[in-house]
Amino acid sequence: MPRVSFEHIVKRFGAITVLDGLNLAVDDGDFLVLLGPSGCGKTTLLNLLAGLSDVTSGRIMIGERDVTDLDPKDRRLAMVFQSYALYPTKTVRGNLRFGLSASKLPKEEIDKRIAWAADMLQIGPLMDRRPAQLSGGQRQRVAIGRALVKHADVLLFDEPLSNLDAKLRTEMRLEIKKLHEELNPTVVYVTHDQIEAMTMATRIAIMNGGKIEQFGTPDDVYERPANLFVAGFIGSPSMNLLPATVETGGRARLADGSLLDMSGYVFDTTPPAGAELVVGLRPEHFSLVANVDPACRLDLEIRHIERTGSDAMLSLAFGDRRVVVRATPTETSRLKSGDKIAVTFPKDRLNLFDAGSGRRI
Amino acid sequence: MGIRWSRLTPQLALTPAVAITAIAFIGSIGWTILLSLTSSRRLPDYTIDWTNPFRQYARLFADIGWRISLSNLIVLAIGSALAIVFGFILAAMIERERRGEDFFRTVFLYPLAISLIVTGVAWRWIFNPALGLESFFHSLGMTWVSFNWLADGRTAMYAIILASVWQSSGFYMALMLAGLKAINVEIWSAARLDGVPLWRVYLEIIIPMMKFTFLTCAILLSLGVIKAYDIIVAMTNGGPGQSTWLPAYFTINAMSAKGNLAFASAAATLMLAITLVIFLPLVLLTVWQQRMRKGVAG
Amino acid sequence: MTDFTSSTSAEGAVMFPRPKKRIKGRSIAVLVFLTMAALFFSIPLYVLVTTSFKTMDQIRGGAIFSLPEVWTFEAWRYAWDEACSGITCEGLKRGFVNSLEILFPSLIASIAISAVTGYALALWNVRWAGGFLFLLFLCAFVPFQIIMYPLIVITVKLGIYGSVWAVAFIHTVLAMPVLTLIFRNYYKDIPPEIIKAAIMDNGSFWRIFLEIVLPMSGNILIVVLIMQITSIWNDYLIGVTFGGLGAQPMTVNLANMVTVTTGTVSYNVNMAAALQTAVPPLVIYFVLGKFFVQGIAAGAVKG
Amino acid sequence: MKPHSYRLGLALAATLLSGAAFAEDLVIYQDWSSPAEVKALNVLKAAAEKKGIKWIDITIPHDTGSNVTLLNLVTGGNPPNVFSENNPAVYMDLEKMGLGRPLTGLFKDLGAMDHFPAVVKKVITIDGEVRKIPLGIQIDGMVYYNKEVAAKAGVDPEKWASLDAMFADFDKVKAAGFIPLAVGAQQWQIGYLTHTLVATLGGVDYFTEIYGPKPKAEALDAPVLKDVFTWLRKFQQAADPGSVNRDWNMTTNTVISGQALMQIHGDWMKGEWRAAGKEAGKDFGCAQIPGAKAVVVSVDSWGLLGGQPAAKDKAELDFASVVVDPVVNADFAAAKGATPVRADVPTDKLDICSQGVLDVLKDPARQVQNPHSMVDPDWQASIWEVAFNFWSTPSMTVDEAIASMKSNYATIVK
Repeated sequence: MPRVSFEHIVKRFGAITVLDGLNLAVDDGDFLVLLGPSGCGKTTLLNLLAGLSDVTSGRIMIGERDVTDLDPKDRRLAMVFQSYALYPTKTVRGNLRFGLSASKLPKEEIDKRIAWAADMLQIGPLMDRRPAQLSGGQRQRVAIGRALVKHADVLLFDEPLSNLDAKLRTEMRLEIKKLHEELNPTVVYVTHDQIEAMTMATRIAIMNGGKIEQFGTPDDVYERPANLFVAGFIGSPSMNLLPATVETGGRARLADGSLLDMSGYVFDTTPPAGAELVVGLRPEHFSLVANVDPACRLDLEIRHIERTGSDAMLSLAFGDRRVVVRATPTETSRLKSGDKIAVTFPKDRLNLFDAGSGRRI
Repeated sequence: MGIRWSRLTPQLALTPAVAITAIAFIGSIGWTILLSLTSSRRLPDYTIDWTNPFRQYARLFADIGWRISLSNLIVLAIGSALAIVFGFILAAMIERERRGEDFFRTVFLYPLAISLIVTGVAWRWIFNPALGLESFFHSLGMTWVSFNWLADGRTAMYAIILASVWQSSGFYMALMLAGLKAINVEIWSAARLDGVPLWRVYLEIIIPMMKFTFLTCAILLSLGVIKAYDIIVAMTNGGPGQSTWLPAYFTINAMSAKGNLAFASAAATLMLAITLVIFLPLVLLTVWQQRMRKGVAG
Repeated sequence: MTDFTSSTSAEGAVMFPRPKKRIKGRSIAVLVFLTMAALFFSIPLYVLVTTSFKTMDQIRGGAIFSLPEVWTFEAWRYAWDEACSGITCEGLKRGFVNSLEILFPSLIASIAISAVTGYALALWNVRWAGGFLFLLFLCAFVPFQIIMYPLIVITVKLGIYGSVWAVAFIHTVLAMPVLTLIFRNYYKDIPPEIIKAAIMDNGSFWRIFLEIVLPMSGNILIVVLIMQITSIWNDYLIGVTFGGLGAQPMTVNLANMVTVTTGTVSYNVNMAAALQTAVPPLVIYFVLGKFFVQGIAAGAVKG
Repeated sequence: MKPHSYRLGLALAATLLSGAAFAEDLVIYQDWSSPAEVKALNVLKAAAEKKGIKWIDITIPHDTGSNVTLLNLVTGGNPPNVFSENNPAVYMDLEKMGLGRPLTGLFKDLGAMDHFPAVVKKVITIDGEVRKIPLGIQIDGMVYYNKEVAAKAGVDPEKWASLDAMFADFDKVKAAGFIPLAVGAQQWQIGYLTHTLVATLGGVDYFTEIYGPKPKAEALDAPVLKDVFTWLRKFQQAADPGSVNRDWNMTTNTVISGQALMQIHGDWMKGEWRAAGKEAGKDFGCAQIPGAKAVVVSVDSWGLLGGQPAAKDKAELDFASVVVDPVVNADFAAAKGATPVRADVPTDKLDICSQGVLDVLKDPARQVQNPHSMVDPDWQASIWEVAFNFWSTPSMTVDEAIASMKSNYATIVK
């Protein structure tokens, strides 16, 4: 039974169509991340769900309820905003209480919920402070607390971590994940940060230009990108995408003339000989040591090496393109720019896309 | 050691401002206070009768016109405060409704560009019982309507308030609009999701958030009220009776009609005292607020 | 398993169509209220305009809101050219010229002094800046009446009393504290690094002001310009007190014309005269008003 | 006619000889602006121009909050040469500054002094010197009524022997559909009505006790003051609804146009009547306030600035002599609605109302001066304030009004 579904959503702002016939549904308890570059329509979609703006056509369902025409307050959802949007003139307690005060709950129940949220988010000592007196992380917790106390069916997050520094962001990520596991609400979470998406989501919808490019679990999205956009978008450093031409015998020839063995790849539709492909090779799947029966072996010149401590990124010349390979620092300690090395790629890690449509084949 | 011009030039550049402050403001205030202790009539006479230096003030406190002026000042202040309320309501509506924002803003703001003398002419004409609004309503058969406010000491002040509200609401609207637009849109979204009735959002969230804007408006308003003179001249010239006298009018009247410089100076000195009594707290509050803000931001 | 289809809907077939966006009841209420308020604000202008084009015969008929039966410019011409203020019957045009002669020196002097002072206080290290600012702040609140008489004597001693220069001088004096505060508030948001860099590049106090700071002041200059033009043009009290014999601004002319009536009041002439006095600031406002609001919104005017 | 044209020729010749370049500018500061007043000013202007005087006009209409300027203009080194000013204290101030210009000699030489009525001499003389140029004589409280209205209502204002009789007729006027009494309720008009009532009910001596240079405290306890306020209240109740804030000449117009029967105000109303093309005695009638014990005589007077260079001083004196020239003065007075300041003007220039004024002037025991030319302006302003407050506040009692006069007396006069 889908808990949140968007059906044929069209959203126009004047002449500009932001969303054009979008369909999407997630189950109860899912943690859906809407991921995409800025301007892809993900925040618009979230606002439509929240009821902060109205759809041009289409239908939004939460459970069995058609909420398309409902007021935001009647949709039984709660939201955490990018800027937190805490009420600056109210204390933390006041912020938590304000949203409930309109709900006609008995006072004891309100107090109980506030205490519960304060406890859960460890903001008890801050209850009488005003938002201006809180640090960024504390404000973030209060903002989440304000959403939690409402016991909403669906929790919405709009890039909630983008205003935090890297360390806090990691911490909060874990905490939100933990909260989701404990309380198991349905979550719709908008971000442009793929790490957040990969770490927290149970489902990711990757959006681009108002369309959903792929919808699936983090692993699906990472391992089996549905098209070139997703392949290029997910993963850092991003997947190497190299043009190739299909030859007979389950092989293809790459631009530098080396052969690619596609026997380890499960095709949806096998391409005919002569078809143009794009081969996707993730940097971390390469190996510098000789691999038994690899899909391909490339002999390339090192342009430069970037060591990040835990990893080393080798940037290799591939014609006028680059191929990025991830290796360990030990493997690369003796290498320097200008050296020629051989890298191999395993058969079962290939990603193949139709060069024309960009779709996975 | 040579002269450090880099140090000196800014100080030199400040000379005109310092001179103006020292002579035209501080010196002149002292001068007027000194005059208020004398018995100068049309021309200044700087001898002070030390047996009773405050006689002008004593006279002022006994003067009916001065008492009327003071109570009118309060009435005008309270009445004109409607301009802030009205300005806020208009700004809030424009801000919510966006449609026609440019049009409404322009219409509400244009009276600001018009001099109070013209404002007075226009409103006196509208309040004219024989040819103005009253006769319009009477011609519609609503003969019970009375707009002859300027003719009655009890209502003349309200006519002046109406005209000054008309004149200044737009300005407060512009300030409020700026304040409202500075509010994070996500606050509004949060409040919408919280399902709190709009009036409560304004009352509990938005207005408290804009207290600095309100404070600014209050300061500007009280300044305008204390200085109100032109509109009185243009609308009632103080009448009927002394019913629309204000301290500024009183002071100038004491100088011109009564030919009593010392008395006028005493009235002006008390105007300054009133200003200080009203403003020092407001100013300190503002400074304190700013400190608070900076402290938080820093 | 969740169901997901990412596809555009079949061409033209919109699923779950929604009715054309209707205006909500609250929206209507708000618009109605705003429109009524707009009417309230427009009435005086409407009445001024229509009355100024009516004949006195129609005005005596009493329908204040009716349009002129015959549109006549006679009242406008008369108010501009012939209306009497005492024995001189030159209309408002003399006051108009005076107002212009007052306006320009007042504008230049008040803005120049205040901008330089604000700049010096905001961006240069002046030890007593804090105290002086507080003093200016207090001065901004001083009622004019308490310094009026001494200022009369000062302008007399300067030998300018009764000329446009006296009026301009007083406008400059009275505007200086507020304008200085406004400029200072605006300039203090200029990063001090810019000034430091400019000093390193051998910029002097004046060159930095003219070449760096002034070009950055567009916003605030427009706000101040509008404020000053309207307040100088609309001033009555300073003009009547310091204008003496020949330098009385248009507002004073107008007040004389309308408060001292001639036989039967020529309301059309009064209204035309009032409008003529109001036209210059209104034009300025309609042309530049948008920048004024923007400037306020941009925080140009704080505190 | 002969002397007149002779003089005119002389003036013309002088102008031609001296050339326009030698025309002396005189800055003239005055406060008249109604059509009749302007017409009267133009009489003077034309006559002055014939003497080679260029009239530079500065009109500061009264009651616009700008009275402050005369002494400022003087101290500002930018003073007018001729100024309208009735208050003797201002002349004393000018004298102290060395800017007084006595005219005793001039008027003696012109032979004008002998023809000035006593009241005029009294007004223009300050500290034993003539310091003012008299322009016209007016009586502050006259009844001007519309004869047509009076006929229609069946009343005859000239038959009223007392204020009571006058008020008794008001019902008749109302019944005929007219407003009996037109009033312009502005502070100065009510102030004028008040001192008119003081003269009417109190007579010369009492008037001087209130409005003299040294007001007497006991005068405020006199029962007649109560009568004054009681009558003031009756006038207020009889006033029409449009009276508030109405200018005097607009008020006159309501009588001229036949809406109201009459107005009690200064003689200068006549200027408005004449400007409307009406004739005294035919279209309108003039009468003294019924039962007046004394009448208040206003002598409009202007001053000259002393300490001027010889040429300027001569022009000033020329101007003064123009003003008191019998013919010019008669023309001026006719236009303004005043009565000439000289008793020797040609009688054909006088209308019936002016003749009445001259009759009154023959009896010095029944005349008092306009307070402006006697009293401390501070005290006068305070009386105006009380009177106008009383007028505008129907709930204010006579005793309250007198009490506030007493308290003003205590602070102002001491």
